[in-house]
Amino acid sequence: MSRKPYIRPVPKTSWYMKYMKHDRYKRYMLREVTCIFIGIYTAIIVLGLYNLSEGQESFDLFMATLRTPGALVFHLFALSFAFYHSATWFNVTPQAMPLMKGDDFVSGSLIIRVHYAAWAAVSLVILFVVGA
Amino acid sequence: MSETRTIKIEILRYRPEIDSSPVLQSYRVPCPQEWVVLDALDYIKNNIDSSLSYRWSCHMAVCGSCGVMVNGEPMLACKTFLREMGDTVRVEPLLNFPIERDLVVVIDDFLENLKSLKPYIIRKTEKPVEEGTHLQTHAQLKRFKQYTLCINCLLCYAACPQYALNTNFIGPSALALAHRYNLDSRDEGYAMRQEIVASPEGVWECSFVGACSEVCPKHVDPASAVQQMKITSTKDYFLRFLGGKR
Amino acid sequence: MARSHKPIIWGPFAAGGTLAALIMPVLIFVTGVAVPLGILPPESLSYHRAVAFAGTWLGKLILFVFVSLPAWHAAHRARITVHDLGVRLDNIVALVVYGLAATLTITAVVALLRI
Amino acid sequence: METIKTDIAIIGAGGAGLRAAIAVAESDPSLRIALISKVYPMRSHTVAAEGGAAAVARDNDSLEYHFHDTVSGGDWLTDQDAVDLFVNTIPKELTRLEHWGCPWSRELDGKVAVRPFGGMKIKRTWFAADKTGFHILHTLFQTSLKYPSIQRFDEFYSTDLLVADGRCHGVTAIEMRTGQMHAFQSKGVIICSGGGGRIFPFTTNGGIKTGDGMAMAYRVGVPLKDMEFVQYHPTGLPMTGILLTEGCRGEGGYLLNKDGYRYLQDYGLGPATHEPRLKAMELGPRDRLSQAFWHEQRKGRTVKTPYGDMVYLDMRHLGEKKIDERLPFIRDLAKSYINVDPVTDPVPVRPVIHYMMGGIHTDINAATPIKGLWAAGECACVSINGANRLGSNSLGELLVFGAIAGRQAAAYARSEGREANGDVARDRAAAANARVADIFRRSGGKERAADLRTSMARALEEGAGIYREEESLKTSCSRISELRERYADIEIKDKSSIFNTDLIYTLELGAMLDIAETVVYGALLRTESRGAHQRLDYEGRDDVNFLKHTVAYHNGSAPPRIDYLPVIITKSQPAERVYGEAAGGAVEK
Repeated sequence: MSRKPYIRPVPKTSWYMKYMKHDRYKRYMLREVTCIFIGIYTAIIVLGLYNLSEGQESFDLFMATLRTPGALVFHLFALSFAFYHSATWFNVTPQAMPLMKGDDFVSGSLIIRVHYAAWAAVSLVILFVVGA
Repeated sequence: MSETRTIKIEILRYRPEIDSSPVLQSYRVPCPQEWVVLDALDYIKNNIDSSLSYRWSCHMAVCGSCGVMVNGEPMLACKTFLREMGDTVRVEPLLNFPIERDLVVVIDDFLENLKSLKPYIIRKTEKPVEEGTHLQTHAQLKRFKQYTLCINCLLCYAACPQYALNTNFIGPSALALAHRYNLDSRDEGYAMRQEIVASPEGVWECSFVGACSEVCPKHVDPASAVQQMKITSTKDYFLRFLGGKR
Repeated sequence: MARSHKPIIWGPFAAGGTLAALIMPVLIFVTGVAVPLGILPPESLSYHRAVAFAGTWLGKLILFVFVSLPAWHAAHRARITVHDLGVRLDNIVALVVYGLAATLTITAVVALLRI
Repeated sequence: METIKTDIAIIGAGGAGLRAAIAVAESDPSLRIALISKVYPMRSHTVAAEGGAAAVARDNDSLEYHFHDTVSGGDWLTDQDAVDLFVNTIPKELTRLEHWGCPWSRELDGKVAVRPFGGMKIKRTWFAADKTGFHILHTLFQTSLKYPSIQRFDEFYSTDLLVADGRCHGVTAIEMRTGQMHAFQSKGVIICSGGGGRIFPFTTNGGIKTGDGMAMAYRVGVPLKDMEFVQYHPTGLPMTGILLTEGCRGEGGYLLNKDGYRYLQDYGLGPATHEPRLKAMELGPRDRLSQAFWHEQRKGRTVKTPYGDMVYLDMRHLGEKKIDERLPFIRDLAKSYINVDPVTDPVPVRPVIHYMMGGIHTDINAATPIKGLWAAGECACVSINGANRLGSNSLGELLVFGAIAGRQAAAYARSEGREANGDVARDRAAAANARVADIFRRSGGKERAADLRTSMARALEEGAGIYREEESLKTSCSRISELRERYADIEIKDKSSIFNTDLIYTLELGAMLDIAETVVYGALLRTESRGAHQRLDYEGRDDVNFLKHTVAYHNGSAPPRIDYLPVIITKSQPAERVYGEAAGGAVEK
């Protein structure tokens, strides 16, 4: 009798549901879809810039559109996904860029804390610049 | 001796001469407090069903033979305590590998990938033995040490969706071992390993799910190795583009 | 084996990811929530203020970086996500998503230069 | 049956097998090497060695010291020419491993660090934290991937040596994934298949350590030497028998009885000093320490637990930092398997079967009496370990003699007229195939391999434990003989060809029963106490009658024929083994 290795089928579109059951895979997919919101939001900003270049009338119209309920709902979603992106991105920085100091690695939690601090600082600066 | 309960072990069995696809078989097994999954498998093999096939040897989490899926998560059977599980425990062969039989999977692919990465010290000129050992500072050792701890149990492959979706991917453990040699102060083989590391099936198949590092029983961080190699490969790519060489 | 060309995109992806992580939440909050809801005064993003900022070379540069890098980040991640969702037409997907990112980048440049 | 022609077949791909393969490949890249192993190389039991490998590396040490430590540690049953060769060669071998990438632990100045081990006068154990065997094995395995002439046959279970006219022509092996028998026709065969600690019930040895290679050689007429010398390691974890390295004591750990007393001072190993003194107390040799446990147990000074009597290995005073740097694996093992953290609590331990000093009889060149057949590593007995192996000499042994076996085999293969005799090999392979097929197909048998294995292990433990005596040894002998008879009545229920572990376990049991018999008969007939072989009824060493090696010859279904060989003594005459303060070991600050 010869060998007959069995290859388990991988459900290509839903592997993170039943094939790989652990929650980490759903969290991963959630992380990946943050790109949709970031992409669309970027497009909105570009649209805003385009309107800005067209003159005050179109820019004001653009700003008015942002006040519609649909736009608000989208931005609230986008905001939560953006937060998720930031957290997942900063949490893995020690893995992507481990640092050595002397004979040992700088602790991962320190690297993460520094990133969170930078995040807060940048956010405050932008808020200050816009709000001032 | 502490109390012994009886638990149900469900094993995904595949006997190529009988089964067209794997089937679940259940066994009732007494389960002392101290038992790991491997002890239960041994109990079944020795007392209930001698035809059950699985790999094992050291029973101390260092030989890397006994990787299996326990309740859907890749684990070493010899280091997974049944006391931490419910009354039904499902044991399946490692995910993402072809099943040879029962809990035994085919790992040829990994061995070939590992070999292709030249996981050994490469030097322009060999140091003669008479000259003694190299010096290596604590910092130099520390840089690569964690990556030497890989026991090749391949739990990381079973946890990696990118390997599941494309088995041509070189995969976490093999890449981490390449990184181990790249980081070794005694090695000069970086450029040769890049041929594979920086190929489409190397680090670029990785999407940093990070599961490999989460399931590693030896706390190796393959995901980190791969990200670091993406960064060096990117620097490399632009340097080569600019005519520089590494 | 041939080396992958992914580094061309991966560089901007990684840089864009970091930048997006730093600025996206606050930007979305400002433009999409705070100003529309009046948490911040509408004048914060008035036409004149915006033109004044985008009219300087520094302003143009900042705005360009703020939109283009995250665009490439999102595009590359989208390519991977589509693959993760089982679509196997990687070349076409790449063309589409990178095409979109390129369009955004060029549009941003043109718009900024016109301000 | 498939025939594979090769130049050198190596059975076993652990430390010795890999080292031998590399040596062949380096001697002559044109030689084809078949590296045959029943497991993937990185699963081999070398992987479980923890503490380190001894080699003279410092100015305060000398080859003479290493020689004398080894010879006296082995209670003068060592062949001194082999020990000389060994201590001279091992520094080069460890250096070579360093060049191959072994992550040796380092001193602050970047030099390879050394730690003390039991029975050594000056500290000389090179180590890679507490996973030295693991790192040596993986370094060798990964380095072996460099040589295209090494062709691996992973998960091939070797069954028989193809021997005719006093010459070895190859080996047969079952490809486990197909069940196909393969005949490897080769100019030379090197056996590196490891020991057989699994004949005992409580052992540090992995499941694969079933003495297959020893039995294979034994069955074709090669004697097994000094098999009665089986080492108990003093510190194994309860229930699992997981090894806690001697490095725990090398780094300063104490052994305490139930009263918290460092009892070793009562057994000629004292005085108990705070700072570790080499060759004293916890740094005495393994046989003495295991025997001391036995006496403590007799005196009722051990701790009763569900898994037998224990003493404590106390490492608390070493501190978390040192434990994490030097003994991280030990901490992990103790925490995982018995839920004791050595940083905060003493760890219960007891002696556990660890190593077989005996094995396939070889000369100083790793050659067996059969032409074209070599053996190295734990499966072999080149007699550097004598009656008690010193900790950290086994990793060295597999490197030194693995390399020698490889070079010798390569030289032999290169010389004229060494082609295997195809007809003879075919003939022998067919016989081997028939033997295995008979075991496989037999039906209607009443016996189960698992039951026989349990009975065998019990017989060995009861008869050939730390202390032995005639009556229980005789019982063990007859029980093993009886089990060998019952073996013929085993029925293998699993009739599959693919990865049939039922068949493999049964073949392994056959090997274990063969070597188990040499252990108990050798022990019965050695009416003296020496090293790891202690007889309650024959106390004390008897150099007049027993300064000689036991050699056991296979004798069909009858018990082994036991004979003796002289011990080679060059410069160290037998004397009393001195430990404790009088041994003059260095004091560690």
